[in-house]
Amino acid sequence: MDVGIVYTIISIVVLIYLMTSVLYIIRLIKGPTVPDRILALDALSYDLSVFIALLALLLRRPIVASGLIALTLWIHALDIYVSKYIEAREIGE
Amino acid sequence: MFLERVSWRASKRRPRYMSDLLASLAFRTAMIAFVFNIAIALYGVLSRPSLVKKFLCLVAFTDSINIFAVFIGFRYTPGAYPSPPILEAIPTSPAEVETLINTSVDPLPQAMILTAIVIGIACSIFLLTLILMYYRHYGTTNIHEAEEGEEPHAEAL
Amino acid sequence: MNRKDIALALSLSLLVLALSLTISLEGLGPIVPRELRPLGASFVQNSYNPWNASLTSLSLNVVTAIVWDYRGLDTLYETLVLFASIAATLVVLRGYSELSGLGIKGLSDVSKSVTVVIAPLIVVYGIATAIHGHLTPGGGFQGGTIAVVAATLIIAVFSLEYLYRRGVSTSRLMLLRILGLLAIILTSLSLASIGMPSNVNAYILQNMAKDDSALSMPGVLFDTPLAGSIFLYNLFEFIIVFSGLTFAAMMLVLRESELESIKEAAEVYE
Amino acid sequence: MVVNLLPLVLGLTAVTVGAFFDVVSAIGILKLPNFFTRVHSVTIGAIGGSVLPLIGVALISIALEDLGPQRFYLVGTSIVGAIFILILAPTGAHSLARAAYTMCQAPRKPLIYDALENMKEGASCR
Amino acid sequence: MVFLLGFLPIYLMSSAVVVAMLSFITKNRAIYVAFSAASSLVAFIVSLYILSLTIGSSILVYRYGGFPAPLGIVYTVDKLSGFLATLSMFMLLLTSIYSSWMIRSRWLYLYYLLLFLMATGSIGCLYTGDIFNFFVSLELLAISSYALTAFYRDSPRAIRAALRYAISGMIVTSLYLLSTFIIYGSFGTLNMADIALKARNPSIPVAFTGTAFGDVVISSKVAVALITWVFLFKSAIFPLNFAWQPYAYSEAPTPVAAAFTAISDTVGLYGLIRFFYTLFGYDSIIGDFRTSILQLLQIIAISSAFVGALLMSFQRDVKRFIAFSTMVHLSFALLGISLGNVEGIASALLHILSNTLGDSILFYLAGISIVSCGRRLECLGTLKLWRISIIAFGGGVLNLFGVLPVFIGFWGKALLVLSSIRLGTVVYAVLTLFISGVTAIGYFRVLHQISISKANADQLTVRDVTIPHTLALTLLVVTIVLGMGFSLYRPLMDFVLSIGFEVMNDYSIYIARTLTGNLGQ
Repeated sequence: MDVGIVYTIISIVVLIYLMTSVLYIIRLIKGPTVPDRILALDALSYDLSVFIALLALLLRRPIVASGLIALTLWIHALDIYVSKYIEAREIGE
Repeated sequence: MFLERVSWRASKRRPRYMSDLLASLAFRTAMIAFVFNIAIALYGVLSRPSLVKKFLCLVAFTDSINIFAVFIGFRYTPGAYPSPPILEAIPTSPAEVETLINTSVDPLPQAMILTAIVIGIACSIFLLTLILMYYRHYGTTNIHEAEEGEEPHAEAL
Repeated sequence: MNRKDIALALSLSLLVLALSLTISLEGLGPIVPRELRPLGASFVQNSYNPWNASLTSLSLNVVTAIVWDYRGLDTLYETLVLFASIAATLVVLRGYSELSGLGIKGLSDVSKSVTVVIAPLIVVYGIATAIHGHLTPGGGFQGGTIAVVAATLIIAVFSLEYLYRRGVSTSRLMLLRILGLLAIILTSLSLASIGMPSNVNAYILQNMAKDDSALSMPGVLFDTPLAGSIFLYNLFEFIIVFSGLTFAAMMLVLRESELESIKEAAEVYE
Repeated sequence: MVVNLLPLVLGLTAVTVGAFFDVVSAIGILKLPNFFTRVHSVTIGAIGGSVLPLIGVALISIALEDLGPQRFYLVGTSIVGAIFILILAPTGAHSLARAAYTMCQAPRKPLIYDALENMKEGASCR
Repeated sequence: MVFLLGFLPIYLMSSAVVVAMLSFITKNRAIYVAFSAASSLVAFIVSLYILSLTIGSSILVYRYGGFPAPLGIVYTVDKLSGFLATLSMFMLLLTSIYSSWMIRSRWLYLYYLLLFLMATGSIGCLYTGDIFNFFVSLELLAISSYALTAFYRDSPRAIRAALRYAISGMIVTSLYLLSTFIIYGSFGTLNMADIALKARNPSIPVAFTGTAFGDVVISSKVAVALITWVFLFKSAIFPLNFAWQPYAYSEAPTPVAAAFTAISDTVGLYGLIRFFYTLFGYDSIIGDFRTSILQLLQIIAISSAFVGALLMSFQRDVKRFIAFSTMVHLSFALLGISLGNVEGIASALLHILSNTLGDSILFYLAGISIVSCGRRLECLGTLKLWRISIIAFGGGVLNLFGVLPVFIGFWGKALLVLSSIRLGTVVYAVLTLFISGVTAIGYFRVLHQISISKANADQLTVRDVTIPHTLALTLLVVTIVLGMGFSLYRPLMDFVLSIGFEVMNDYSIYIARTLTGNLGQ
């Protein structure tokens, strides 16, 4: 298989991911409640982490992918903090 | 005067290509966004009465300055993608280091914003504590409301 | 629209104008530069360059080499700024008490069991990021901030109570933090203090041997570049950032009843 | 080259299928009526649209030899990332859903059996 | 012994760490006091020694990590920075002694910890030869000042003052960071000497940094304009001082308020001198722009001094009174800097010196009345219980007023007048004398207030006032000795004038020493 085809497919997929992130952003802005927004942000950042990995492939710079895990972790922390705040009103309890 | 200055730089420049123009367009867009981001964030800090909003705008302000530094360090390498300033493997000859210089972006702004980010975090922690304490004292984080509640001459004493 | 807003808008638009002029008149170089600035190029060139031994720091990652070797003093000060902000937090909230026995509320069982699984993984990943800082992207600060996620997750999903029961208290974190800072300062002084009695020239924050001083940190361990003191600095910085940010997180989420006692500790206002 | 063909094809398939899932999830989050149904679509997006492509990226980068020795870094990072997302995304969605239940803003209309009914705040807000 | 130059900031930060370590072992006040006093005494001696070295071999360079100048960070010390650093360390010593008397808090170690960190930042700012390192040190200085302002956190006003100071300070330091990035973008370097060289001639190639990268003229203009605001904020000049100075001075603990002048505000003036004379001097590519900024600064300085002098006369709070007095003096120092000749810079230094000494006398004695009565001006009557207090307080006020040639304060004003006459602008001399006349209202109002208010010995909560009296008397003797010395002993005046001369003219030595390593090592 030609390597060129691989990069073509990956670039198309990257474009798809960019376009779906626009949809997520619409929900992020529109979202009527706080959990809605956080959910959209969540989906957006998981989208973004795949985007980073694909970009690392596409740019032929594997080291670009190092931001991926940190992003995932902090977004999860955001989830937990928001839900903790809504449920318990005090984080430390 | 402007024309003079532009032509002074133009003598150093190579002929432009389509991709060059595209890169320049993208770069300009990002720079415009950055400059307006700084202005909006600064406006937020100076005019919002709520301390929490002030704090958020302050964080946005420092972060947009950091992003500005990333742009300063950026470079456009036609034909290849700019690479992070990291050697792939232990170089066996000086020529391998030279190849990195041809594609790498500027490492110094990245190192500087690393320092600036830590300082920003440190300041944020302290500001948050102060805002918490302010809330404990005044019962609100709105500076206008808090100042209304005070007796007028408390300041002068 | 009062007078203050107009003045603000005017000055901000002046700022925008000045910055845009600087950028568009190529004050920062060509709009899309093709060359590196010479200083950046010399950093890239010297970062891992055994053929120019007097300027190298034997680190594959140029950013880490700049952060901890070429501009090490900046990073030392930056660490101190973080220390100062922790001390400032203590100043503002001094007199708090850590009350265990206020009860555990926490989140659901699903979150709890997931956190138990994931927290050690996160810490391990953070440590890996920190000690590989001179080879791959990362470094002490990045590793520390990744590892702090574990602590913040535990605080939210379980409670502060859980941390207290595991022996993690703010005073212990502070002690850890101070020890890390002390270790960094001692590392920065180590070569100079070795060279001083024997009258050998050595510099503060020195890593590799220079033209005028033969002392050097260990550069290579089992054919892997160790980058001398950069490895140590990254390790200690990991400890500092992890303990410092965990400390800050714990201070910021103290329960209301724990903060009650700072009112009782009121002092004479002078 | 033949040895590399299998992971390459598998990886590309995974990435493409992942893109499909992502589009589905994005349409879902935009069009579905209330919060709890959106949670469902986001978890599809997280597992199908993130974990699968990340594994795909790992497979592709094993196969592509022109990436140099650093490609194993990409393999490791994307697999670890996939594992993290696999564990964390459902947990996050779960705790958000619980929080939204406590907030009482999303309608619980089609609910047949409410297991959280005896939660203190949750019960009172119908 | 250039090693000491690089060692001093490391020493100060390790003192801070040791203070923090001690807090885990013991809570005994005496140990902290003894340790801090001894430690700051050593720091003072070291900085004095460095100052004496600069007199001998003019400019000292220490290379951290052994890297040559534009590649690594160097500390470059000339007479100016050596002098100001000595002043700063002297105030650190006095503050750590006085705090042992004044601060009754159980958390004395936090106080000393932040004090040492503040001194570290100050030393870093004054000694460094690198603009980004200057930013980092400035930030350390700033954050410890915010924290010390909030030390009495039980008072809502202290928290508010600290918040004001912190938010405005963060904006300002971020602007400094922005201008640092702009300078790096166009000059391609961060080293002060390198920038100074390229600001004179952008096409000179330097080792490691080559020639300037972008259009140097426009970016230096923007960067200098931003940096000027930053330093005006830091040195509490009129339009910007209301963001923090009166609040911070009146809410911070008294010893810290006394130390702010020498340790914190000085850094702003030092930065102005460094940027407008060494980096972008009169013969740099932005010479015209610099001249117009300096003219603007003259107007700002005069108006700031006038506003400060007026506001000083209305204050009822003794700490705010001293804050505005500081503002007047720093404005005069700014005027001296912006006049742009040797006498002007010398007068700026003398203003900083006399203001530091005079302020400290006033603050230290006012501390007695604040502890025993309160912060109102009427409370100063408490000082009448001791004759020494009255003498020292009067001496301090007269020094700040600065008409008697026995005090050091006189010579600052004299040099300022001389400088403006040299420049041909007699109007500044007249305005200086007029504003000094206006300040007389404020100063003599305070003295009058002391004489009419009653001393109530029963209210007195403190009996032992040895430490403030000793310190105030020492400071008074220092001011008088210096003042007499300036009139009788010519080399003192020559030394101060030589600092001005060096700043004005010897930038080429600064550049050469920094970029080629230390010749005197």
